[in-house]
Amino acid sequence: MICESLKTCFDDPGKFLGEWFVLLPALVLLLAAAAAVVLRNLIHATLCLTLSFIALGILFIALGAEFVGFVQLLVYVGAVAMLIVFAILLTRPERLAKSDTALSGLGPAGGALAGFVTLGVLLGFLFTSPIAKKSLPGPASAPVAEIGHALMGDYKAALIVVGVLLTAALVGAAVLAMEDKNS
Amino acid sequence: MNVTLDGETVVKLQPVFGYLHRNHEKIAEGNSWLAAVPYTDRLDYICPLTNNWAYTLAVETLAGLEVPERAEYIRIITAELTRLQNHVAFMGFILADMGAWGSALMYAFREREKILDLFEALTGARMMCNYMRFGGCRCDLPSGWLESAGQLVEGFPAFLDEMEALLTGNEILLARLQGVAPLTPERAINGGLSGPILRAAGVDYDIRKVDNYGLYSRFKFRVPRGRVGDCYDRFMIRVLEARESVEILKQALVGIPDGPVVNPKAKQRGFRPPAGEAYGRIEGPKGELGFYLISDGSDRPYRFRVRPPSLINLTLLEELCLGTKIADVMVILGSIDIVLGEVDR
Amino acid sequence: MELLERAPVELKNAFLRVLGSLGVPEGMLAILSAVLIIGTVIGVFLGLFALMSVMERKILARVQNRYGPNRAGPFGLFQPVADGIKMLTKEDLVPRAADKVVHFLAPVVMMVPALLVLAILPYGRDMVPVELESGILFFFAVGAGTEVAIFMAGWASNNKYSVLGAMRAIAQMISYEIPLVISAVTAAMIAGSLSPSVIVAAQGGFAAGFLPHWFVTTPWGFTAALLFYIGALAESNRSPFDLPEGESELVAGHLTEYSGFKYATFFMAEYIGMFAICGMFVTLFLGGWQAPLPFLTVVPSWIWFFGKVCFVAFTMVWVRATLPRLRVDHLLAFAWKFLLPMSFAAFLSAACWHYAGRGPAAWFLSLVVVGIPYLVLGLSFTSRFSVSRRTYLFSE
Amino acid sequence: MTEILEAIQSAFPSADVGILTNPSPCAQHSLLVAGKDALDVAKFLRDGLGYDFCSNVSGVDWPPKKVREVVVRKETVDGVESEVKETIEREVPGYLEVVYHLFSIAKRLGPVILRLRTGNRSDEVSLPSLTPVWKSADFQEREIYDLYGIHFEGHPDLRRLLMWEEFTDYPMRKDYVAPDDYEYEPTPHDEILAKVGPPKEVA
Amino acid sequence: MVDEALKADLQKRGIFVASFEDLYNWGRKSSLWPLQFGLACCAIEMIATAAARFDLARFGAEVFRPSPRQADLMIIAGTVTKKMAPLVVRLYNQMPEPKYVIAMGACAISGGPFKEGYNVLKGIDRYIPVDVAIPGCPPRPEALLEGLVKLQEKIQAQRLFGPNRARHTDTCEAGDYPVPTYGAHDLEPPLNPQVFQPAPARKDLE
Amino acid sequence: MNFPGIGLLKGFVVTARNFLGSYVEKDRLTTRQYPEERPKLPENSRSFPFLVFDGEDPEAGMRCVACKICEKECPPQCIYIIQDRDAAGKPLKRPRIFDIDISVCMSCQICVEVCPFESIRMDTDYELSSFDRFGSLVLDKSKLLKSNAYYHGIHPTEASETDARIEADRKKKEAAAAAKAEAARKATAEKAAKAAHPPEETK
Repeated sequence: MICESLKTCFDDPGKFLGEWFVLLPALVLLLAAAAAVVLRNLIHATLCLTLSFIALGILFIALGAEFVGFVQLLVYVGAVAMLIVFAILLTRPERLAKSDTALSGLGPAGGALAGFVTLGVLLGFLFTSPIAKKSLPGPASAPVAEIGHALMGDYKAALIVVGVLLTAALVGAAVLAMEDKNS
Repeated sequence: MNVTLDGETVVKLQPVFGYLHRNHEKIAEGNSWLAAVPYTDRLDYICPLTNNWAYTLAVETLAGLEVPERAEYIRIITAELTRLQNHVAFMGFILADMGAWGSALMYAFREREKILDLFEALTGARMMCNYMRFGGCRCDLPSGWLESAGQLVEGFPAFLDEMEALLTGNEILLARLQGVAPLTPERAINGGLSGPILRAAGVDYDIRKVDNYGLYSRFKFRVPRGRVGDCYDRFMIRVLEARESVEILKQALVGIPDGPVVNPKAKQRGFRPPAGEAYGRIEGPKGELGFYLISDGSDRPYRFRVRPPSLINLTLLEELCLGTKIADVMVILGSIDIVLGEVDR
Repeated sequence: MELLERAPVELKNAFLRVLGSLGVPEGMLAILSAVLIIGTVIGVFLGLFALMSVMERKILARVQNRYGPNRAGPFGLFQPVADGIKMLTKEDLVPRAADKVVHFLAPVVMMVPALLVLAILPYGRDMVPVELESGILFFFAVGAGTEVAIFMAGWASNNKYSVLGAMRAIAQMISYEIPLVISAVTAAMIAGSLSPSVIVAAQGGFAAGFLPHWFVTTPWGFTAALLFYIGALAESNRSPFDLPEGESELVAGHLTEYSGFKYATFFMAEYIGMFAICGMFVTLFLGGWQAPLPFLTVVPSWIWFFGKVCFVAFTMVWVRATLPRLRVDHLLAFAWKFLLPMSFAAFLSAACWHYAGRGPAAWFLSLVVVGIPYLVLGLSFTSRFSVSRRTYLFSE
Repeated sequence: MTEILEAIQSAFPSADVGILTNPSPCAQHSLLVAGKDALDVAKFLRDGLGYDFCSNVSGVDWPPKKVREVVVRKETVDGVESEVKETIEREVPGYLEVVYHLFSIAKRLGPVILRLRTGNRSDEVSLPSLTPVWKSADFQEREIYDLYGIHFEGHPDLRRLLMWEEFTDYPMRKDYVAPDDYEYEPTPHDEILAKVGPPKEVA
Repeated sequence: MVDEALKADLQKRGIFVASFEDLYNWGRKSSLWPLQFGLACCAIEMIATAAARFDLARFGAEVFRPSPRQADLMIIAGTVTKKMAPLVVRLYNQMPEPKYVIAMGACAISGGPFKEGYNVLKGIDRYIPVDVAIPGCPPRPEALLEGLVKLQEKIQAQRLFGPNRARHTDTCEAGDYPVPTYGAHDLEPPLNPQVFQPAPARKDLE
Repeated sequence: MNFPGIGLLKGFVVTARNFLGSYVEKDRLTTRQYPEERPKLPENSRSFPFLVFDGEDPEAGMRCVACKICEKECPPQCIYIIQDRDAAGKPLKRPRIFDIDISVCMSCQICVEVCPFESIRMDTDYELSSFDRFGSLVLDKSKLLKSNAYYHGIHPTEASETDARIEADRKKKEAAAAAKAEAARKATAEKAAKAAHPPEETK
């Protein structure tokens, strides 16, 4: 098998790379996600989470969803992960050393149980959902322009609603922050 | 400096001194009166000549010595040149504290070099001049010195204009200096602040005008003072003072009389002032620089005390810094304009 | 000239043809071609970095009336070589309290995005290493990785200055990324594509026979270019936005604990990142590889591109030589209260320009649309910080 | 100076204040105030007389010294009154002194010199702190505490200023002996030669 | 290693041979980044040296690094007090090898004019090895440049192997110098005998 | 109220002017390329002390008489003098050892001022850095002694003044000696005369 893959590697590197380009990020994604759950060190866990975000973005790209992949990277790696980091750092690192949370009494067993329950629920929905019954479409890239037209055309109502919602949230956040300053 | 922070805001600040405590006072008490002069150079090592003057003034007060007129003029010229270079260096340093990549500092040092050239031509050393003596100055001006000093003074306003174009209108600088650490006149007086900081707080007090030491009463100059007392005022007061110093220099370079430069009655080696004590002070570039001397009639000072403006100007540092951002601390410290050699002595 | 224009590509093709005639399989050739392109691009940028590191010091020196490095080699041009030799052979210290793995990984992570973003820049006519439809997006998405690296560096050093520096860096980069992206979007919007080569193509041609159609010549483009420039300064942590490295307050920020080769890597990544963002700036607003005057089109396009990049880099050094550092709260306020609204104004202005027909009327309209917000925001922003002229009392 | 003394005495009839004359030509005489009255006098000087600026605070050490005095005594020997000159050696006890130089900013007056004296030179001498009156005395009093070992009562933050906390000596006192880390001298002075004997190899 | 004679011979014929050692030394000497750290009077002269008139940058040595981790050269400019000495030694320890020390000015070399002070360290060479000592109080900027050139010559002459090889290639020597602590009367210990090796006093006194 | 941004632009203009000016204006490129271009030091410039000798032979022409005034007056005490003695142990008027530790010297010039024999003067050589603090920074007599011609080379005005003063002193001394000799001669002559004519007087 190794011989075979080596052969493909030599004959058609594009195909060979293409396969690994999908498999590798997926593997990294899983491992990093697992590490993010298992690691005791909060910052390490966050870094692993970031890694899994990156891997997910690459996976999207490999699957042809370029736009989604980049947005995933930009938003999750660039903003969400950094916000998590900020939140951790602002809550005083000395307290992080002994992370005595309410759940820690339950031990790893509780965590594992919660994880498996979530996984089960997700899988259940996945298999019962009608989408899963459809056959997978072939890899097709969605051009950016099309996405744009779709957003501005078919889904413009949804876009506006989301926009208004986000604005309201932003204003709310600003108001909250201001009150905090005054008090 | 120990700073306690909440996020980026200062909640407690305790300056720690002594890292440059060189036992100036103790050494001076073990040496002759004359030997203390070169040590005063090293107090505030940016402006040695004013330190010389303060010490010799205190000794002259103690011993009741007269100073010839020409020597007084030379003292005023060198002191004002010192003030110029100190204020110019201050502008550069405060910019460096603000993180500008050195251009202002380099321009300041470019001009400072010219002043140092004058000092070297006069006294033989760039920084540690060791120039003034009891009852006068060590040596007379070399030939051509007045002309080159005149040239420098002529060109100086143009340089100040350039610095102001670079700095005083700059929005970033304004935003970083204005409104930072304002000070009321009452607090400033009670805190013992002196010099440009005191005047920036709006107090009209310049020892050159109050004590009329030297021959300052002969010169026409103005004393600028601020209204708000924040870092920007402290900055601007120095710019304006530098311009006034240029005015004084112009008058002094024209009016300098001929004559001896040292009182022939003053004995330098083995100088023994009568027993007693005296406090002499001048308006140094950084504030009130005073020397408190006690003589027991012997050839060495019994007590030699420096009133260091830099140390006492720091008294209110904590008060000024509370509630500001950590980046402001450096700027506030810069705006007070301290020299560690004088803080710790 | 034509030959020179195509020289890089033709050289590569010729080399590959030779290899192909030697019986190297097709797939392998494709990989080799990619490797060649990557090697060239990285090589060129490393060379630029080396040149820049000495030119920056020389320019700063000249601004400060001195010579700058001039002893190592002719005109001091070998200075970066000396620096490189020294850095490579320097002892690599890792603080005892540091998180060793993360400490090691940070410079690597820093280097990756800096190199990746080079892939989508159009270096000349038909010279884009990777033709991506959403190239601009790729640029910003990958660029976000530097934040992770800076955070890793700051945190792993386990030094209070480093952590503080890293936090500042992240806050700053997140805040400035938004106006940066929005001002970049204006160009994409007018060109109608997120692909860098299309954007460059849209800036081709000359108005009235000599005025290039670069976006920077329009009111909205000028505003957006300025905003992008400021954002780029902040993203590459350059003065006056070098707070993370604020020497007078924070030692060297997140780099405090790095020595030797790791520090060199960081340094290199920062400079290459800076070049990349300069390249983006050139692509978006300065017409990429387009020549500035019609008769100059004979000069190869890639020379124009790199010339413009070097010019932008020079202005960055100039800025560094002039301005003091901002304070952290001013910095954030500036991003959110001035840059962000201004970038929206530029956005709106671009739309006006487009719908008003891109003529003189459109020019005027878009000028008004950016001018008024500028004045209003500028004045309110400056008065907010009580910036005012003062008068001083004098007593005789 | 005498007006100030009179003003003080009229404000605080019980206060122990006197004038110490200065023989130097400058004639900057000073007010010698007892420690117990110092705070009141200082407040009066600031609020009543306008001396709002405390410029300089110095410590002075006066170690005990032997004074030779010529005392003239009248003696009546055998009904004949005669003056007998006698030299007696008297030991003057040492004391530490703190000197405050005060100025008035508004009235442009000064200096008024205020002296406080301790009773002896032991390690636990104390004086009232004038920092509550003049904030500017803060660092200077700390410095005097550091270098002379005078404890200032009522000082808000009395710690060593210039030397490190672990340091135990008071180096500005006249009898302080510096640690014997004398500079290695490539060519010793005669006196050092005499002290250390013939030159030896320094390890 | 190229034979010196051969090298000279080749150079005469227009062929320049640079051994690895020379290149390494050249790199080190042309890129001496000083630590941004000044103590007293001499620090002002150090800034003046970096400023326009004298321009330290010409030697590639203007990159004043605020962090000891990136610095190669420690210019001890000014009086080292006993209170400061432990911090100086710690900073020195934090610098990565190869590292050099210039003692600028009388105070740094020997305590200078302040050597009689109770809080003044009588020369920084009591705790850390000094490569070049520049006398003067303060030395002129030219003197500092001259000291720097001297240091460059010293680096250029260093050998990587053999008996007289450069100090930092000698792994036997401990990298960490003991940091003195504050004692009740003085620093403890008052000097590091491994570093401080004064020449014997003059013999011709008697 | 200014148009926002003008202040920044002014700053950019200043730096740009300096950048461009550095290529054309002399005053905007003030660097002296030190090892090649040496500064022209002003005449008063000083670095470290040296000893002046007259004539050719340093030992013979040495002006120093080992009076040790400079050693005593030197503020940092960096001068070490041991007087020479002849075989019988009688002090000679010249130093056997005259060392100056320039690693301590603060270039204050006080030794020059106090020297009554015009023998110690300030040098202008500043390129004295060394790898070895103990070896080359302690200047002994052989390194310190420099000829009067050298002195004239570095401080022409001061040196000629000194020479004139020495000359005047010498003349005065000679005149005094001559006068003394004359007086002595007269005295002896008188004595002789007295001796010659004792009878007249006794008469």
